[in-house]
Amino acid sequence: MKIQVLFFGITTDLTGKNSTFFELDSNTTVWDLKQQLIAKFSKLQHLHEFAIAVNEEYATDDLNLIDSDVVAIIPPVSGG
Amino acid sequence: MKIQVLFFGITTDLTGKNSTFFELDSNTTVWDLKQQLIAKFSKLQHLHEFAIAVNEEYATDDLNLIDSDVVAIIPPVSGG
Amino acid sequence: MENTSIQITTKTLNLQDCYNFVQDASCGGIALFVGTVRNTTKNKEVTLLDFSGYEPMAVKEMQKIANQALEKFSIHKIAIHHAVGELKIGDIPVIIAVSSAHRKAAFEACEFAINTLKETVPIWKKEHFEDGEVWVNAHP
Amino acid sequence: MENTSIQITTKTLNLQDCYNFVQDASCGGIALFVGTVRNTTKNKEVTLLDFSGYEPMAVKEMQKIANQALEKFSIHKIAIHHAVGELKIGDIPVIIAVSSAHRKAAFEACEFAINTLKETVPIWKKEHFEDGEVWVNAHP
Repeated sequence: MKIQVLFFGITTDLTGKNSTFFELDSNTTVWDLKQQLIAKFSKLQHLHEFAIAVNEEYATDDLNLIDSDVVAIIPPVSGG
Repeated sequence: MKIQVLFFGITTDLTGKNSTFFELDSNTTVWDLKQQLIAKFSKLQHLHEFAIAVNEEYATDDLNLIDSDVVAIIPPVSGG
Repeated sequence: MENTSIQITTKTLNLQDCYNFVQDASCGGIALFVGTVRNTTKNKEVTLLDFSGYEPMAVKEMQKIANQALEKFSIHKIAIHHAVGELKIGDIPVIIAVSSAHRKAAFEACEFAINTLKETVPIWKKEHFEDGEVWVNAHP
Repeated sequence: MENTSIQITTKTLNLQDCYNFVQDASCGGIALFVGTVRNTTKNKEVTLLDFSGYEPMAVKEMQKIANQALEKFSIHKIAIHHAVGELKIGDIPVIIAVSSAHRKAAFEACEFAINTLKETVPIWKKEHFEDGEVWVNAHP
């Protein structure tokens, strides 16, 4: 299955991208994806934490991803 | 000695006055004046409490009044 | 004091004026409170309010509140403006604006100022209804 | 919802617009918070800030905050407006306005909204200095 990954804030600088597509096995969880992202974009390790949103809602690590999901990497927010 | 007394809020309605002059004995305290005011304007008894300001500052009952003081009757405030 | 703006006025109060007074490049947050005239009190319909004050003393008491707020909280500037005269539903009897480097102090000082104003500043309001009028808080 | 006004915009935020949205004849008090760009952070001089957001999700999260505020506190209306793009010192990244019959709820809801916004809404700011720039809160 194929998902889109969006980068925001510092993660656009760390990865050099605003978005990318990932081919994933079925049964991939949010936690699995985080490991794959860090493996592919090693500078993401420098970020001590980031959250994941799936289809514009914050997601927990155990969520199973499905085809066509839009996944956003959410570094610590600083609005306001 | 002679002092001026100013009335505000409901006390203008209860006394029918905005201000008046009082002749007082020396050594009259704020507490003494309150009793004289209630004796002269009996409707002030209907007000369960009022404060006194002397020369634009809140005064305690034990303050001694002096000649030419300007005393204000301050019913419960309701600004804001 | 240059860090405080105190006004009692028969003119319409202006939110932007209060904001402009407190705004400063050193500040990250501004908290404001605007009192407005409600259309009901204790389920009776209010037609208008009449505010009167012991003005020289009221200005002194408002200045004290502003000075205390500057002492108690880490704030930069504070404006306290109060209207007197007849106000209609939706009109503004009071505006308080507070600026500070960090927002918590601004909120605390703003709430302190309006709470204290309602306890100490010699201003009175008379509520007018279809069938009469009453001095608020006086319980005669 | 008709009791909430949520905006993310590249335009200059307007205090009076937020006030006008929440103002109502049933309300006795309006609490407002205005975030402003400070000239320093950790003793370094800021030249400008650049705000960017994941806008559709940010709007959803701001709407959630407004809905939660209406549920948790006895308030009437709430506006949450956030600017994105380049802001200079003194410019306004965020305005929150809350109206209620009684002031305590308005203060509580206003402070709840700005505190929650700073924790959950996917908006990021990059601070620019004379000698570089940094993503705030990211600690890379």
